[in-house]
Amino acid sequence: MNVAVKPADTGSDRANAPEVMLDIRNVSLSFGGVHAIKDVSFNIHKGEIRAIIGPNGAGKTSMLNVINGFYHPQVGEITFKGETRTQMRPYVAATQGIARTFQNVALFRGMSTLDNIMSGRTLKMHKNFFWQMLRFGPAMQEEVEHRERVEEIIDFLEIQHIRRTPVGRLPYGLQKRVELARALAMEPELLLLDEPMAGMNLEEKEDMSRFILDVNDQFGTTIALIEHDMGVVMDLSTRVVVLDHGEKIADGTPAEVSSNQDVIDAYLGVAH
Amino acid sequence: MFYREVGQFKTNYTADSQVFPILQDKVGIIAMLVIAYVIIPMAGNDFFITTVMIPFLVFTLATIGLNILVGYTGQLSLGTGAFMGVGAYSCYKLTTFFPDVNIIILVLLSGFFAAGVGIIFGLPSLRIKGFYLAVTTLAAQFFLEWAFIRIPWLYNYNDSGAIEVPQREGFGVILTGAAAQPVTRYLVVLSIVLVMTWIASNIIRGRIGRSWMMIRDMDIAAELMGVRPLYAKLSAFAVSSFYCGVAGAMFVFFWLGAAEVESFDINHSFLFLFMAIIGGLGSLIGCYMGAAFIWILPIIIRALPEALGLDVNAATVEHINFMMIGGMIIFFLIVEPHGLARLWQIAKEKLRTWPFPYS
Amino acid sequence: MDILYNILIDPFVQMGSAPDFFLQVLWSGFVAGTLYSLIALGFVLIFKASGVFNFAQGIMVVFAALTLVGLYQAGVPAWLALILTIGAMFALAWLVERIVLRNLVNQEEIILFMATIGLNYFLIGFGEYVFGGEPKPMIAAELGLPTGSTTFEPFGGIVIIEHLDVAAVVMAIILVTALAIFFNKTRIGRALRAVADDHQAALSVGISLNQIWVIVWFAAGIVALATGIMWGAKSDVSFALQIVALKALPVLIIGGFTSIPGAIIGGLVIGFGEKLFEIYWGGLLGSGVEGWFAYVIALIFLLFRPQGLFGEKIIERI
Amino acid sequence: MKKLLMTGVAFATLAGATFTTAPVALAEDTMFVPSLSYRTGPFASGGTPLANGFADYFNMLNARDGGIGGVKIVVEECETGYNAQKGVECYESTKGKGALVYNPYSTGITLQLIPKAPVDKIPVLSMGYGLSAAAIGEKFPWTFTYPTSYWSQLSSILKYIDANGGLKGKKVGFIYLDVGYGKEPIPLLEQLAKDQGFEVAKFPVGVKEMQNQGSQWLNVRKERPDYMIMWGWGAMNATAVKEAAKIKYPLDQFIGNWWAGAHADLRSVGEAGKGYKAANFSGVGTDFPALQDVIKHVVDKGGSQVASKDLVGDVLYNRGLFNSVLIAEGIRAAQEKTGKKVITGADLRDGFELFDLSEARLKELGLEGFTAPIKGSCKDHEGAGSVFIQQWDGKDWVKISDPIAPDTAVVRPLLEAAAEKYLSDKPEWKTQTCS
Repeated sequence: MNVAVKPADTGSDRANAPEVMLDIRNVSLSFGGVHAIKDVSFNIHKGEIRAIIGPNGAGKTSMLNVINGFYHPQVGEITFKGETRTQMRPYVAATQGIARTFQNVALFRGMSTLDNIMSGRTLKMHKNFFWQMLRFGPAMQEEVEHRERVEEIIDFLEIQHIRRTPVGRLPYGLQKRVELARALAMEPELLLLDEPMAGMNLEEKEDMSRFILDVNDQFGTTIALIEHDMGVVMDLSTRVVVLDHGEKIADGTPAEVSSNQDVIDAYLGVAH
Repeated sequence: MFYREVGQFKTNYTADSQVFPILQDKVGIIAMLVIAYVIIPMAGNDFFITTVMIPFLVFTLATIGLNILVGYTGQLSLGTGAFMGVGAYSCYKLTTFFPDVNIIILVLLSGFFAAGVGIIFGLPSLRIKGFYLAVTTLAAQFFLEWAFIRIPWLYNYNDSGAIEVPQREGFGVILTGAAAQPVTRYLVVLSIVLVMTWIASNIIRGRIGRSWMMIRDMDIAAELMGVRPLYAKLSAFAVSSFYCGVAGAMFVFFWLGAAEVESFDINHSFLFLFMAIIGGLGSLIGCYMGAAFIWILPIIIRALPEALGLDVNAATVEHINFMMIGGMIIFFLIVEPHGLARLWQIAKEKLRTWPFPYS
Repeated sequence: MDILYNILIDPFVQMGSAPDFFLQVLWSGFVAGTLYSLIALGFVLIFKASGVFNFAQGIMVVFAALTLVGLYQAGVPAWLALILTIGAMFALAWLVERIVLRNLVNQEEIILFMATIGLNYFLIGFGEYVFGGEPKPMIAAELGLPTGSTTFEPFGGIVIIEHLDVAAVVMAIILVTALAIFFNKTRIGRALRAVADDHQAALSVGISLNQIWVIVWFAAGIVALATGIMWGAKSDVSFALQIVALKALPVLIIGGFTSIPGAIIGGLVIGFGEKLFEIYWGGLLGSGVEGWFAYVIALIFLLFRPQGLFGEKIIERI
Repeated sequence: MKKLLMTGVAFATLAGATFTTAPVALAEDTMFVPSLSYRTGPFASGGTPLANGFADYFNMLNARDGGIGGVKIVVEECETGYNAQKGVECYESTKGKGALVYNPYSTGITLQLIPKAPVDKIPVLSMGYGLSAAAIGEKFPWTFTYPTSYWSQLSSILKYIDANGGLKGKKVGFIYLDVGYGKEPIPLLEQLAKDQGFEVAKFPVGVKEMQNQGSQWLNVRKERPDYMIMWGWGAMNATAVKEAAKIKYPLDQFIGNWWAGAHADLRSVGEAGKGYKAANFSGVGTDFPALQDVIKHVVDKGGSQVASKDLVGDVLYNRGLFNSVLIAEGIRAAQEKTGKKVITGADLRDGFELFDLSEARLKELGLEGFTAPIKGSCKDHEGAGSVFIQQWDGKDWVKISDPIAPDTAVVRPLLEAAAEKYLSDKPEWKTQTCS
C-alpha cells in the first residue's frame, strides 16, 4: 500500500493551492455482507478532470453513486462546495449542480433526442402548473428560452440531425453523446462520466475525448470520469485515483499512478 | 404526394413545437371539428348521439386520465373505475348542496375530489412499482366500491342506493336530467373533452409532462436529474384522477342519468385499460382511437346480425363480443403493442414518402 | 371511549365468551385460506417460470370446472369427464403458448400481463358460449368427494366441520407435496427452476422455453382444476367465481410472486385475517369489509415490506 | 401497410353495414316489445328462463291468434347482463323502433328508466321489482309495478311469519344482495320492526361475494335470528340455501322473496334445500291451458329458446310468461279504449291503468288459479296483488299457503311518503291527478 497522499500535497506542484470542490473522507459502503467501498478518501479540485480507474468490481460506479446520492454510505462524509453531508437524495445532488452519465446508457427511451436533452433543463424551469396547462405566455416563453440553450448544446455536440429521433433507435455511440448532451443541459458544476467511451471505436473515442476537453475548457466544468482505456485516461485527466476491491491503492498525476507498483499489480495480477 | 411537408418551414421555436405542425394535419383537424360540432348535431339521430358519441367522448376522457398515469408516467392502475366514481359521487353531493350553481362548474370541481383521493392511493407508488402497484390500485378499487355502498350520505340516503341525476340548468338551458336534449348534452361533453385534451397535451409537452415521462422511462436517472419522484408521481396521480373524476361525473350526469356502484366496478377499470392499450400507451390521439374501437366495435357486433338478416341469440352476440374483445387485445399486443396510434403514425410516415416507399 | 372499547376489547370478549364459535370462524378462515392459496399457487407457477403475471388464472379455475361439469352434463361419465378436462387444460396451455406467449417473447412484462387480461375476456366469452352462463352444480359425489359433516361439541357449543372442507385441505396438501416433488426430484422440474432463475442461462444449456411454458401452464391448469372442483363443490360453478379468484392477488403480495411457501402462508394469512375481521370487527364498519380487507392488508404490507414475506430485498443498480 | 389497409377496410365495411341498415323498417301492423334480457353473466340463471317465458307467450299469441287484436307482436331481445349501463344502452338503441313498454328485469335499470319514461312517453313495467314507491300512480304516471311491489310483498311475508309462529319479540335476519334491489325494502322492514316489535339483523351480500357467503352465514350463526328473509338473485340464492343447510339453520324458517325461489336456484341444491320457502305470485308447472298452448304452438315447433321442454313451467319461465300476459292485457285494454289496432306507448300506459285481471278473465286466458286477481287504476300502479308461499320438497316447489294479501293499510302511507321523498328534489317532475 502506498503512502496515503494528503489532499493539500497532491496539488503542491501548482502555483496556487487549488480550490477543493468535492472532498470524500473515509467513505465505506456495503450491501449486506459485501463491502463495495472500504474507507476511501480523495478529493476533486475545481476545474480539473479527475479520473477514477480500477479493475472490474473495484467499486468505481458505486463511488459515483455515492457522490450523487444514489447510494448512502454507512461511514464517512462528503463535502461538496463546502457543505458536509452523510446522506442526501439524488435530486438534492442534482440541485447542487452534480450531473452524470451512466455506464449502461440510461436515456429516456420513450422520448426523442430533443426531449431527452430538454429533460436536463427540468431544474431550471420554474413556471407553475397553471401556465404549463395553458402553454402560453410565461410558460411558452420559458420553453423557448430553454429550447435555445438546448439547441446550443445540440450544435456543440453536433447532433442536429437526430433531434427528432426517438433515442431508442439511435446507434450506441450517438446515444452516449445524447446522454452527455443531457448532462450538459443541466449546466452542472461537477460532471460525472461513467465509462463515456465504453464500446466505442477509435474515431468515436476521439470525438468524445474532444467533447470532454471542450466542455472542461469552454464551460469550466469540473469532470470526474471512470474509464478503462488507459490512453484516454492518461491524455485527458489532471489527476487519477485508483480503486481495487473497494480500496484506494493510488492517487496522483497520470505519470505517478502509471508507475505505481500496486496499480501495476492490480491490473496485471500478482501472486500474493 | 398529398401529405407532404416540403416547403413548410418553421422560423421560430414556438411554431416548431406546435401539436400539428403540418398544414395537412391542421386542415384535417378543422374538418374533424366541423364534423363534430356541426354535422353530427344536425345529422345524427338520438341513438347515435346518446349511445355512440357521448359515451365515446366520456370514455376518451377517462382513457386520457388513465393514459397519463400508465402511458406517460408508467404507473399501472386498475382503479380507474373507482376514481371515476369519486368524481360522480362528489358531483352529486355538490349539486345537492349548491343546486343553483352551473352544473358544468360542479362537474369540473368534482375532479378535485377525485384528485385528492388519487393522491392518497398514489402514495404507495413512492415505494412500489409495477404489478405490486397494480394490486394497491385494486385496493383503491374495492375499498371505494365498498364506500359507495356503505356510506349512505354519499347517495343522500336514497332507498335505492343509487345516485339519480336531478334536472340542472346552465346558461339558461337544461343540461342534465331526463329532459335535457341529447344534442345539448353532447355539445357540453364534446367541449369539455376537447378543452381537457388540449390542456393535457400542453402539460405533457411541458416540464411536468417531461418529468412524468422521465419517471416512466427510467426513474433512477430521472431522480439523478433532479426530478423529485414524490412530486412527479403524485402530480401524475392527481392529474390522472382529476381527468377520471371529471369523466366519471360526466358519465353519470350527461349520459347514464343514474348510477349505482356497478357503473364504477372493476370491469370498467379494465375497459379503460383496454382502450388505453389498444389506442396506444403514451398517445393522446390513441385515447380517441382506443375508446372508439372498444366502444363502437361491440355496438357494431350487436347490430350486425340484424343488419345482415341473421337470427342470432342476444346472448350469443354478447359471448362473441367478449371473445372478440379478448382476441383483439391479444392480436393488437402481438401485432402492434403500441396500438392504433402507432399504426396511424406509420400510415402517416408512409404517406409522407409516397410514392417512394424506400426514401 | 365506547369506540375504543368496541374496537379493542369487545371483539376479544366475544371470542372468549363463545369459544366454539371462535373455533368455527378459525376453521372457515383456514378453509378459505387454503383455496386462496391454491389459486395463488397457479399464479406463482406461471410467474416463476415465464415471468408472466397471469391474470387469467381465476378464469382458468372457472373454465376448468365448467368444462368438467359441462362434459358430465353432456352425458360423459364422471371419470372420463375428468380425464377429458385435464386434456382440455393441456390444450389450453398449448394454445396459449402457441398463440400468445410465443408471439410475445421479449415483450415488456406489462404487455404480457395485458395479454392475459385479453385471454381472461376471451375465456369468459368462450366458456359461456360453449357451456351457457347459468351456475352448474359441481359433480362432487360422482367424483367421489365426501359429503355431509361432523359436529364436534367442544366448550359446550358446536363446531361443524364439513367433510368436503377437509377434503379440500387434504387435496391442497397433496397438490403442494406433488409439486414440491416435481420441482425437486424430476428432470423437468429442475429445468423449470433453472428457467425461473435465468432465462438466458436455461436456453444456453438447451432447455426449450416453449416446452417449459406449456408444462407450467398445464400445471397451473391442473391446480386450477383442483381449485375449481373444490370451490365448485362449496358453491356452484359459475363465472361469478372469477372475482373471488382476484383475492389471490393480495395473497401474492404478502407471499411474494415467486415463492410457493409464500403463496400458501399468504393465503392462510388472508383467509384467517378476513374472516376474523369480518366477524368481529366488520359490524363496526357496516359489514361487507371482506371485499377489500385483503387488499388493504396487502397495501399496508407493501409499505413495510415491498418485496413480500419471502422475497429478497432488491438492490437497485444503475 | 397492407395489414393497415386491410384492417381499415374491414372496419369501414363493418361500420357501413351497421349504420346504413340499422333502422330496419317494421312491416305494417306489428307492435314492438323490446325484451331487456340477460342470458350472460352471474345472473343468467334467472335471466334466461325469464326471457324465454317472455318471448314464448307472445310468439304463442302470434301463432295461435295472429297476435293481439290482429296485430302481431315483435319481440326483440337486448342483452343487458343485469348491468344498468348496458340496460340504458339497450333502451336508447330500441326506443326509436316504437317500443311500447320496457321490462328491465333489474331494479338498477328500472331506476335509470323511470325518469326517461315520461320524456319518451314509453311506460316502464317493473313486474314485482324496481322502485316500490312507483306504485303510487299519481306520482309516477309512467311506471307500473304489477302485480305488487317489494314493500307489499315484504308485508305479506311478515304476515305469513306472524301467522306461523309469531313475530313479536323475535329476531328477523335479512340477507340481501347488496345492490339497489336488495336494499330497496329495508326502510319498510325497519319501520315495521318498530311498529310490530321485532328485531332486525341485516346481512348484505356483495355481488362479488355471491358465491362466497361463508362470512355472512357465520354472522347469522353469531346473531341467531329466529327467521331469515332473503332478497337474493342469481347465483346468490343457491349458495345461501347451501350455506344455511351447512350451519344447520332450520330451513323452514328461511323464506326467500319471489326472486329467490326458482327452480334454477334450488335444483343444484337438491335434497339439502328441503324445507326452504319462498314467496311467489305466478303459478308453477304447465297445468294451465295457456301453457299447453305455448308448448303446442311454440316449444314443440322449435320456436323457443328453452334448452329443454322440462324447463317450461319453471317458476321463472312462468314469471316471464306472466309478464307478457300483463303486457298483452294492457295492450288489449288500450286497443279497446282507443279503438286503434296499433297502439303507442302512451296508449299502453292508459291501458295499464284500465287493467283488470279478474278471476273470470284469467280463466278466459287459460290461466285459472295462476295468480291472484289484479286490478290497476290511475292511483294504484301495483294492483296490490297477493303472494303465496311455496316450499322446496327436495325436487320441486310445492305451494303451501293461500294467497296472502299485503298489509296495504300500513304499506300505502309509507309508499306515499317514499314517493314524496323521491320527488322532493325534482321540481320539474310531472305528476298526474286521479279523479
